[in-house]
Parts: sequence; C-alpha cells; structure tokens
Amino acid sequence: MKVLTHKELAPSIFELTLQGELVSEMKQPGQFVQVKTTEGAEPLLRRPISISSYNSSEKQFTMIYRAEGKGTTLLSQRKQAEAVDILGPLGNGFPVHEAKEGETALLVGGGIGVPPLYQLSQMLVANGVRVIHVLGFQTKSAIFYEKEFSELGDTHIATVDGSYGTKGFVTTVIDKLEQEFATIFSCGPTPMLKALEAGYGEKRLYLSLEERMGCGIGACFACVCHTGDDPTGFSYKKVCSDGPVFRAGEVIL
Amino acid sequence: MKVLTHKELAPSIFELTLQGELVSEMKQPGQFVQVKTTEGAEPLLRRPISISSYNSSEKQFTMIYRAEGKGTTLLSQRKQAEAVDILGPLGNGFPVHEAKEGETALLVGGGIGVPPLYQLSQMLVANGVRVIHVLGFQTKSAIFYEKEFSELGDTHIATVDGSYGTKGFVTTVIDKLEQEFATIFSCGPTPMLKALEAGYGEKRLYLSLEERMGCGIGACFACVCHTGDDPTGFSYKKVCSDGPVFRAGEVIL
Amino acid sequence: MSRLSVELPGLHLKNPVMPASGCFGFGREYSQFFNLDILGAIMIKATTPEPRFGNPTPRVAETSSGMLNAIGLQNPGLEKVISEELAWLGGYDVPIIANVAGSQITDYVKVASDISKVPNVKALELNISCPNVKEGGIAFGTVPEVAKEVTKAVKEVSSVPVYVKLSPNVSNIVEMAKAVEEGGADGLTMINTLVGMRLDLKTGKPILSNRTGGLSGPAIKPVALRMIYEVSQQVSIPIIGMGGIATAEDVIEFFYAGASAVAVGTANFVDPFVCPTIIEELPKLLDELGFDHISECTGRSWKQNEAVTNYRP
Amino acid sequence: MSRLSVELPGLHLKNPVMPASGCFGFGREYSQFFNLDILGAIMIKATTPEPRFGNPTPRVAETSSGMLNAIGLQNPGLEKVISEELAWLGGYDVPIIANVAGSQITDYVKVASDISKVPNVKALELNISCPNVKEGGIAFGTVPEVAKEVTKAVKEVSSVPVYVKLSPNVSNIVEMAKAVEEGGADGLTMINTLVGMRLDLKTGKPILSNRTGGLSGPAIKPVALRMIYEVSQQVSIPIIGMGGIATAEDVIEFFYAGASAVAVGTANFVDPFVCPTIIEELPKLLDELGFDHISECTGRSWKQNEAVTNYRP
Ligand SMILES: Cc1cc2nc3c(=O)[nH]c(=O)nc-3n(C[C@H](O)[C@H](O)[C@H](O)COP(=O)(O)OP(=O)(O)OC[C@H]3O[C@@H](n4cnc5c(N)ncnc54)[C@H](O)[C@@H]3O)c2cc1C
Ligand SMILES: Cc1cc2nc3c(=O)[nH]c(=O)nc-3n(C[C@H](O)[C@H](O)[C@H](O)COP(=O)(O)OP(=O)(O)OC[C@H]3O[C@@H](n4cnc5c(N)ncnc54)[C@H](O)[C@@H]3O)c2cc1C
Ligand SMILES: Cc1cc2nc3c(=O)[nH]c(=O)nc-3n(C[C@H](O)[C@H](O)[C@H](O)COP(=O)(O)O)c2cc1C
Ligand SMILES: Cc1cc2nc3c(=O)[nH]c(=O)nc-3n(C[C@H](O)[C@H](O)[C@H](O)COP(=O)(O)O)c2cc1C
Ligand code: FES
Ligand code: FES
Repeated sequence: MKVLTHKELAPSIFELTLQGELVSEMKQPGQFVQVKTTEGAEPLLRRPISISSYNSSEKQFTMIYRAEGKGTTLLSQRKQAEAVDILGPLGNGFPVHEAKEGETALLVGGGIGVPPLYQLSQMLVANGVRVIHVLGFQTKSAIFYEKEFSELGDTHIATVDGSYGTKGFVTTVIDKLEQEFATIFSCGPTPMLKALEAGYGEKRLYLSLEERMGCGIGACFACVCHTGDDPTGFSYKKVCSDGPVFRAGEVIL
Repeated sequence: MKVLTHKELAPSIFELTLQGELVSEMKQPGQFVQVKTTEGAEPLLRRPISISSYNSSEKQFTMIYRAEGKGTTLLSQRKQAEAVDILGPLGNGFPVHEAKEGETALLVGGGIGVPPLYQLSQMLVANGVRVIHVLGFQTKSAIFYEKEFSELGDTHIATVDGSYGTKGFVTTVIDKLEQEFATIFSCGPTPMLKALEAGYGEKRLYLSLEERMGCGIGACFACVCHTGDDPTGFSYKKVCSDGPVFRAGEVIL
Repeated sequence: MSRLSVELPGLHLKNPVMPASGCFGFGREYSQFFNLDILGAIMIKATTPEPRFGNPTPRVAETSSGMLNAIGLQNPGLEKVISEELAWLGGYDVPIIANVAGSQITDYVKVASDISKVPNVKALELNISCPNVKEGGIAFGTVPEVAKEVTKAVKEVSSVPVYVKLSPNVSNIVEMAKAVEEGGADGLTMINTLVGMRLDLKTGKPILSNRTGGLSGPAIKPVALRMIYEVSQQVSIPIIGMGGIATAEDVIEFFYAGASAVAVGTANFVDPFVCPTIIEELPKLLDELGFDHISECTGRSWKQNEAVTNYRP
Repeated sequence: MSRLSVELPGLHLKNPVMPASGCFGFGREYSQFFNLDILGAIMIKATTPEPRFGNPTPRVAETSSGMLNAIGLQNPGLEKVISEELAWLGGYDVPIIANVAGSQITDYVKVASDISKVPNVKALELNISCPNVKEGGIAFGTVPEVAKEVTKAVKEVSSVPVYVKLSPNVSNIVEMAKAVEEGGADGLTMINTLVGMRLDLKTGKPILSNRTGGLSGPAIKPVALRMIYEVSQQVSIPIIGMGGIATAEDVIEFFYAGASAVAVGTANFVDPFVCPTIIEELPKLLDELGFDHISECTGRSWKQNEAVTNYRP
C-alpha cells in the first residue's frame, strides 16, 4: 500500500495513513494488520499493528504506533508515496452491535492500545450509542488523539505521573465515574485488562489482547491462550485469528 | 556522506556522486571505498567500490557501480540528499607519476573496471601525458562514459558481441593499435588482467585487482594473494591495503 | 511444468516445493491465500498420540534474519488429526507428509502406524529432532543408536516410506544420517532448528517462556547447506532440504548442495504467498541457468560436471 | 569508568569489551581509527608455531546477517608474532590475549610456552575449535577427552591463565566445557564459528575455495547466548562471550546469559569504530537499566533476582 501521510503525534508515536485496495476488506474496528517494516530478512517478522480507523470509500486506513524496537523504527522512516507491505485485515475485532442504540458504552484504552478504539467509537456513535472514553498514558507528552475522541463523547485522561488529567490508572478514573454503562470495550497492556476483568467482569466486557506472533493468521500456534472453560486443558484460542478481541472470561489472560 | 546525484547510466549501471569531508583524504586514482548499503545487519558486509573521480575543493566524489546483488541493488535505491555510510578512501591506487610528461599511457578497462580509469586519465592529462583508452564491454547498451573518455584522449571500444566498436576483447583492440605506449594502467576482470600480463608484461603494467573482502582495511586476511617472487610460500600481499593496484608480476593473479 | 516434477520414495511431486512442518498448520489458513493443489506436497504439523497444548507464551522471539520458536508440539492429537485435518486435506490433490512426534518410541510407533494408513498420507517425517520437547525428544535426535532404533521401529509399522528429520545440533551430522539410513529410512529431511535463545533487556530473563527455542529462517541457511552437502555425499537416500529458504535462488542452492526437494518454513510467515511465488519463479530461473530439469541441479556442488556459465543475474 | 572494570583470571580489564581473535589482526590497522588503549583487552590473531599462508581465496562469503570465513589461520608464525606484533603492541597499555592454534598437541604446547612469557600477554585463548583447519583442529574441539588433554598440556607450560575457546559445532556444549574445566582451564571463550556453506548460483560450486567456512555475525547470536546460558550454570570458571555482538545492548544480553566479558568479531568489519562506540554507550545503558556496575548483569537470566524494571527504550 502507499503512504499518504505519516506524522509524529507525540514523541515516538506515529500516525501512518495508507491507501490501497485491501481497505475494502476491513469490516470491523479492532482488527489488525501485519506490517513488513523493510524489504529483505532483517527484521524478519511482520509487526502486528491495529487498524486505528479506515475509510472504505477513500480506500484509506490509519494506524498509530510507537517506534520502539527495530521494526517500528524502520517503519517510522517511510516517507510519503513510498510503498508499505501490509498483510490484512486480520483477526476479529470489537463486536460493535453488542452496544445498542441509546445505550452507553465505555471505551478504555491504555497507551498504544488507544488507537483501535477510535474507529470503534466512530461506529458506535454512528449507531446512536453514547460513548465515554477513558484513556491512560504514561505522561502528558505521550497523549494523542484527545481532541479526536472528545469530539465523539466524554473523554477522561489518566496519566501515571499525574502530569495531565487524573493521576493514576484508567481504573482510578472508572472507579469514580458517575455515568452508567452496560458495555466496556478495552485495549491496552495486560495488567490493565486484568484489572478491568477483576473490577468489571460482570459487565459486557470486551478485551483486545496482545501476544508475540509468528504468522498472524492462525498457522503457527505462537499466540495461543487457554480458554476460560478449560483453563489447564487442551482447548485454546489463537489471539491472531480467534481474537485479538475476546469477551472477558472467554480466554485466560 | 550525502547523495548529490544518482543516476542510471546504462541498464543496472549507476553513477553516484556523494559529498562529504572525507573526500579531502582522497589522494590517488584507483583507491576505493567500502560502502554500507543499508543500516542494520542485512546485508552485513560493506561493498568495495572504486572511486571513479573526486573533486577535493567541492568535497565531492563519484562512483560507478553495477546493481547486481543484494547490496548494490539496495544502494541503487538511495535518493538525493540521503546519507550513505562510506569507509575510505582505502588502498593504494595507480602510481600516476610512473607516466612522465610527453609519454603515452594506455588505459585499459573492462566493464565495471572502467570507472577508476576516469580520474586516472584526468590526472595523467593534467600532467601532460598522452592517454589512449581501450574500454571493453559486453554489449552496446552496457557502454558508459565513452564521451567523457573521448574528451581526454583516443578512445577505443570493444564489445564482446560486436554490437559497437571492435568485436572482441580489449586485447583484440590493443593488438592492432598503431601508437606506441610505455605504460599500461588496467582495471577489469581477472581473465582480462591475465591476458594483459601475458601479452604486455614487458611494459610498465599496473593492474587493479578484485577479491572478496571482509574488512577492506587489512585486518582480516580475506583478500591475500601470493607474491610473484615467492609464489607458493608464506609471503603475501593484501588486495585491500597493499593494493588494489599492483605492478604486473608483483602478485600472482 | 514437468521440468519441476520430482520422484521420491512414496512421493510423486508436481514440483519440489512444500511447506515445512509446523509452519503451515494443516493448511487451512493458507488455503485462503491460494489453492493448495499447486504445492509439491504438504508437511503437516507434528502429531503426537494425545493432544498437546504446548508451551506457555511467549512462544516466539525474533533474531537477526531469523526467529526462535518454542511452540512445544501443540496439536489436537492423532485421532483428531486423522478425522478432521487429514480428512479436510483429502479434498485437495496434494500428497501429505505426516510429521510424527512423541516422547518415547511407543509414541512414534502408535502415530506412525495409524497415520500412515490414511490414503492421502504418502510419507512420514519422523521428528526425532524437535528441540522444544523435554522428555527425551532431544536425545533421539543426537544419539545415533537411538535414532536408528526409532527409525527401525517406525519402519516396521509404517505403510508408507519414512523420512527422518535430522537435528543440526550435533557434532557429526553424517554419523546421524548414516545411522538412520541403516535403520531403514527411505529419505532424510534436514535441517530442523538450531537451539538458540534471546534475553529481554528489561527483565534480564529469557524472552521465551520455555527459555530456549528453535532458530529458523535465513540465518541458518549456511548451516543447512553445509550439512546437506556433507550428508548427501555419504548416504544413498534422498534429502528434502530446508532451513531459511525464501526464494527460487535459495531452492537451487539447496539442490546444488545435494537436496532432491525442499521445504519452506519461516518464510511462509513473512509472505503467505512464498510457496506459489517460488514455484512460479523456478522454471524461469532454470532457463536462465540453462537447466532442462531441476533434478540436474541436485548435488552439483560435489558431482563432476561443467560449471553453469550462461547466467547473468 | 570503573563501573565497567572487570577482574578475570590474569586480566584486569578497564572494560569488558575486546576485539575477537582473527577480526582485528594484531591491532595495527585499527590503531589508525582509534587509540587501542581504550580497549578492555585485545585478542590477537591465531598464532601457530610456523608461518601459515592459509587457504586459497575466496576466503569470505556473505550470508543473511552473517558471513562465512575460511582464512585458514594465516599468520606469520610464533617467532614473528612475538618479535614484531607483540613488541609493537607493547607500546599500548592494553592486555593481550594470545590465540594459540596448531594441528597437534605439541604445536599448542610450543606456542603457549613461548608466547605466555611475553610481558603484555596476560592470558592465552586456546583455539581448539577453528573449523577451517583440516589436520585435526576440529577433533580437538568436539571430543571432550581430547579437549581436556590439550588444556592440561598447555596449562603445564603456560605462564599466564588459560582460556579455552569452545566450538559450537557439538551435540553437548556443557560436556565440552566441563571437560576443559577439569583439564584446568581458567576461563572459557565462546563461541567460535558455526560451520556453514554457500553455493555460487552461476557455477554450482561452493563460493569458498575451502568449500565450508565459519559462520559469524548477528545470525549466530541466539546460538551463542543459549550456549553461554547453559554452560555458565554448570561451570565455575568465567566466560568471555562472543558471537554476533554489535551493540551495547548485545553486550548486556550476553552478560544476562552468563558472560563476564565479551569479544566483538565480525562487527569490526562493518564499523571499525564499533568497540569504542560500545564502550561509550555502556555506561548510559547501565543507567537506563538501573545497574551500578556491569558485573551485576552476569548470569541475571538464571540467578534469583528482581527483574530490572525502570527501562523504557
Ligand atoms: C493484535 C496487536 C495489535 C497491536 N496494535 C498496536 C498498535 O496499534 N500500535 C502499536 O504501537 N503497537 C501495537 N501492537 C504492539 C506491536 O505489535 C509491537 O509494539 C511491535 O511488534 C514491536 O515491534 P518493534 O519492531 O518495535 O520491536 P522489536 O523489539 O524489534 O520486536 C521484536 C519482536 O517482538 C515482537 N513484539 C515486541 N513487542 C510486542 C508486543 N507488545 N506485542 C506483540 N509483539 C511484540 C515484534 O512483533 C517482533 O516480532 C499490537 C500488537 C498486537 C499483538
Ligand atoms: C577494489 C575493488 C573495487 C571495485 N570497484 C567496483 C566499481 O567501481 N564498480 C562496481 O560495480 N564494482 C566494483 N567492484 C566489485 C564490487 O565490489 C561487487 O560487484 C559488489 O561487492 C557486489 O555486491 P552485490 O551486493 O552486488 O553482490 P552480492 O552477491 O550480494 O555480494 C555478496 C558478497 O560478495 C562480494 N562480492 C560479490 N562480487 C564481488 C566482486 N566482483 N568483487 C569483490 N567482492 C564481490 C560482496 O562484496 C559481498 O560481500 C570492486 C571490487 C573491488 C574488490
Ligand atoms: C513455528 C515453527 C514450528 C515448527 N514446528 C515443527 C514441527 O512441529 N515439527 C517439525 O519437524 N519441525 C517444526 N519446525 C521446523 C521447521 O519445519 C523447519 O525444519 C525449520 O523451521 C527450518 O526451516 P525454515 O528456516 O524454512 O523455517 C517448526 C518451525 C517453526 C518456525
Ligand atoms: C575473518 C575471521 C577470522 C577469524 N579468525 C579466528 C582465529 O584466528 N582464531 C579464533 O579463535 N577465532 C577466529 N575467528 C572467530 C572469532 O574470533 C569469533 O569467535 C567469531 O567470529 C564469533 O564472533 P562474531 O560473530 O562477533 O564475529 C575468526 C572470525 C572471523 C570472522
Ligand atoms: S501468530 Fe501464528 S497462530 Fe497466531
Ligand atoms: S579485506 Fe580484510 S584484509 Fe583485505
């Protein structure tokens, strides 16, 4: 696919918009793509990155990623009009229709888990769902998309160091929320997902998981987790092809 | 160093001009540089490429190379203003002063061995030496720098398939040359160098050798050859740091 | 396409290119990308008598030009592999090579005996070399006498030819190859992964929960080529080569070293279309190199012959 | 800079970074790029009793994230190494580790005995593992009993501590390490190169004139780490780790695995300044990781300890 725009939103956080035919296959928020960050064998593996938003008619989609290791750092050097090798869309995303018109949905994102919630939020709002966003970051300078989310619904920010919004974690914010909500959609680091599962497991809670991947398509068994109803047995789910989004309790975090 | 210009002279033959401080260290035609064709470990090794010409006052130098394997193909994708990691100048080049003012020197190049002769020819002409060029290529479309060389002196082209100039090898041309010459400077594939050594070993003949290199600076012993006076013993020369230019007979081809 | 066809014990291959075991599941996922019929064969994921969950995650880590895996032979077990996976693969016109694994000889015998009776299983691949199984798997692959015993036992019960997959983690690969040849192996597949490790800079601990894992990908190609070169000169059974293959050029290099067919593993993860692409490129490359048939390439590095000369990349 | 200093048998190292044998000649070439005094130590090129010309060229070939070499132990012989190279290196304030090679035990004894008496030689590195020497070099490195014998014989004559360089081309690296420890080795250096091969697409023949060569560079790093991890838990002598190191992060990874110092080989060819760069980067990286002294990192992957947590790359 072709780079349309590529910009740094916050230190090391990049927003990359690509154009190409395969956008037409994107069906659900929370799906991801596997990005080849360079030609050749180094780094070898593709990088899983969530689709942050997509526009089927314009054949465009956007991802937001942190340039951290070898692959993402190389990706961050791609310039406008250059080609990027994308495999996807992959996996099963957030079940948008689980939140019904007129209901309120809570969208909880942590750090680089925030991006896929953006497409989700847009689609929920389009369906007449009220959305509340609770977004957690390390520090003020790491925050991105606050304005974009605010335009869709209430947006609360937590920072670990208290440099902006509420000091603490997303759960610090949620525990004090006054609004009611029936459904939670969440994406972020595993400790955050565990805290949500512990505190809000009785709600309709959907979690997007991360796992180290080989193939990204279900063939290599790198990304399996035990299922909730057989926690030590042989049944399993693959994060890449059964997930990355699961209903809380479906798999063992 | 920074890419000033980069263009394809003939199919897969690229002319790359770079600018940077280390040009000030270039002292001799026939020296080479070691080019890192990509960041990171793949391909791992630097590529030895001859300096085709340099301009100390402008801090510019030019190399001409064939994009063939992994490394040179990657190099050929570098665009203007991008940085290229260069180690050099390395090795000992052609002894320009062996050809005296008023004498005639024959410059013999084969294929991608032609480039370093360009700086040499310019310097010989500047010293008042008459130059004759005999340049061999596979076929008409592979020819480059004919005009540039013609401006400096008589230029004879041989093509293996006869599609331009004399059909055959550089030796086919030299055997028929009517002019006298005292010195030959040559760079090209080993069979060509061997033919020159066999046919014109009695002249002052200088040959620029090629060998697979590790370090390019004399440390790894990848590129050694036996010396002419001890052809099976322990004495040796390193192509990278003792050469790449040797007097015929000095080393075993 | 007959210039690519290869005949090996039990295997009539349209072409010599097949996905390697564990890198293609049982084919379902890749069938979304292309028609499996175009493949020379399919090496399916290791099968053990009982289902296995495998190791905890993380199960993969990246290395320079390679990757480590410690899947731990996760598979649904012999019964389900036959009733679900092989039955599904029966819908395709492609020979299956079943990868047989276990922790003790009786496991291998059990799997081999049953799975070799399935009609589309045309050969077995004895996985005596998986570095990620603790209960003895490694010993099978590094002790010649034991490897010979397993081979013998499996040969006795198998209804199809048996290929033994060699581990590269040995001092003397030729000795291992000869041992399994004496044990009755019909062919060899090589190499399995090299045992490797990565540490997490943050925690100081191994990245893989299993600590060590199997190194695969382009990084190991030179080791695979060397071992195939050595072994192919010392045994008279054919070799299916693997280890870092990603291009048609790689395939030819493995043939030159001594392989008669090849398997593609890790490269499938990088490019799901890598097998079809290689199969499409091979005839063109044979033209450039001046070969009529791919089998002319086998063992060219050590056979007496003229160098190929008309090649200009 | 004392947070980088390391004490090993015979070696007071300013820092744990040294160029690996064969990848730095005798230091002359690199002395044009930087002052050799900044190095922790220098491992000089293998020395044999008599001069050796080595193998015919081509002696190197490239591989994915690696290279093959088959130099064949070219060196000017014991006498000249002492009178010319070591004398020249005596002008620097840097401990020398002399790499001792040969084809038979008496060769090792001869070189070790003489070279260990040179004042700036602070330790020996027994190269029993060079894969490019035919006359038995390989056997020393893959048979535990033989390795132990060579070690013993050299220990008897050496005036300085003896480190033994282990070959990775073995089924059981721990067994080899224990054997040389029993033989009296004061330390280990590991790993030497993996045996590998590349074929020329045009000719069908091996690229290296020696056919096979030693694989080095980032490609082998995971194998080196795994072996150091295994060995460091089973021996009580220190390990100088090597195999693909190119960055300060790599150094820490080797320490985590169990190394007490490291050597940088192939990376010198890619970047002549790699050793000084790593030495400069290490203190910063220790800060980021929260270590006072680099030796805290040794064996962290298997020692009981808290994970490092304050690191954010
Ligand atoms: C389904 C899914 C969606 C994701 N979406 C996003 C996103 O939208 N934005 C974003 O910044 N990041 C996202 N990640 C995390 C992202 O994949 C990693 O940050 C990235 O792979 C790291 O690559 P690197 O080159 O920076 O690191 P390296 O250290 O070079 O990576 C080495 C290897 O480890 C893997 N790896 C390292 N960290 C992770 C991780 N956290 N999760 C999975 N694999 C990892 C890499 O893929 C690679 O194989 C997602 C991960 C998953 C599984
Ligand atoms: C002193 C010297 C000067 C040279 N000057 C020029 C020049 O001006 N223009 C030019 O086009 N070429 C020149 N060459 C040849 C050039 O180095 C190779 O064509 C180039 O290294 C091939 O790299 P690749 O990435 O295309 O091939 P790959 O096949 O990817 O190379 C693999 C490995 O083999 C080495 N290698 C392959 N072919 C050669 C060769 N012919 N000589 C040495 N090493 C080789 C590469 O350096 C690399 O290490 C010169 C070589 C030497 C030794
Ligand atoms: C994720 C993964 C899983 C593997 N599983 C198996 C397996 O179940 N059985 C087996 O014999 N080999 C297995 N292998 C080894 C491959 O079949 C192959 O021998 C090896 O990866 C080298 O080839 P490559 O470099 O092309 O991947 C596995 C390799 C990988 C990467
Ligand atoms: C060109 C070259 C020459 C080498 N020569 C020697 C040698 O003479 N003695 C020795 O013990 N090791 C030798 N080695 C092995 C290195 O010292 C080192 O163990 C190995 O290359 C792994 O480290 P690296 O990946 O950092 O290069 C050589 C390696 C290379 C690449
Ligand atoms: S990443 Fe391969 S199965 Fe999920
Ligand atoms: S290339 Fe290393 S000595 Fe010449």
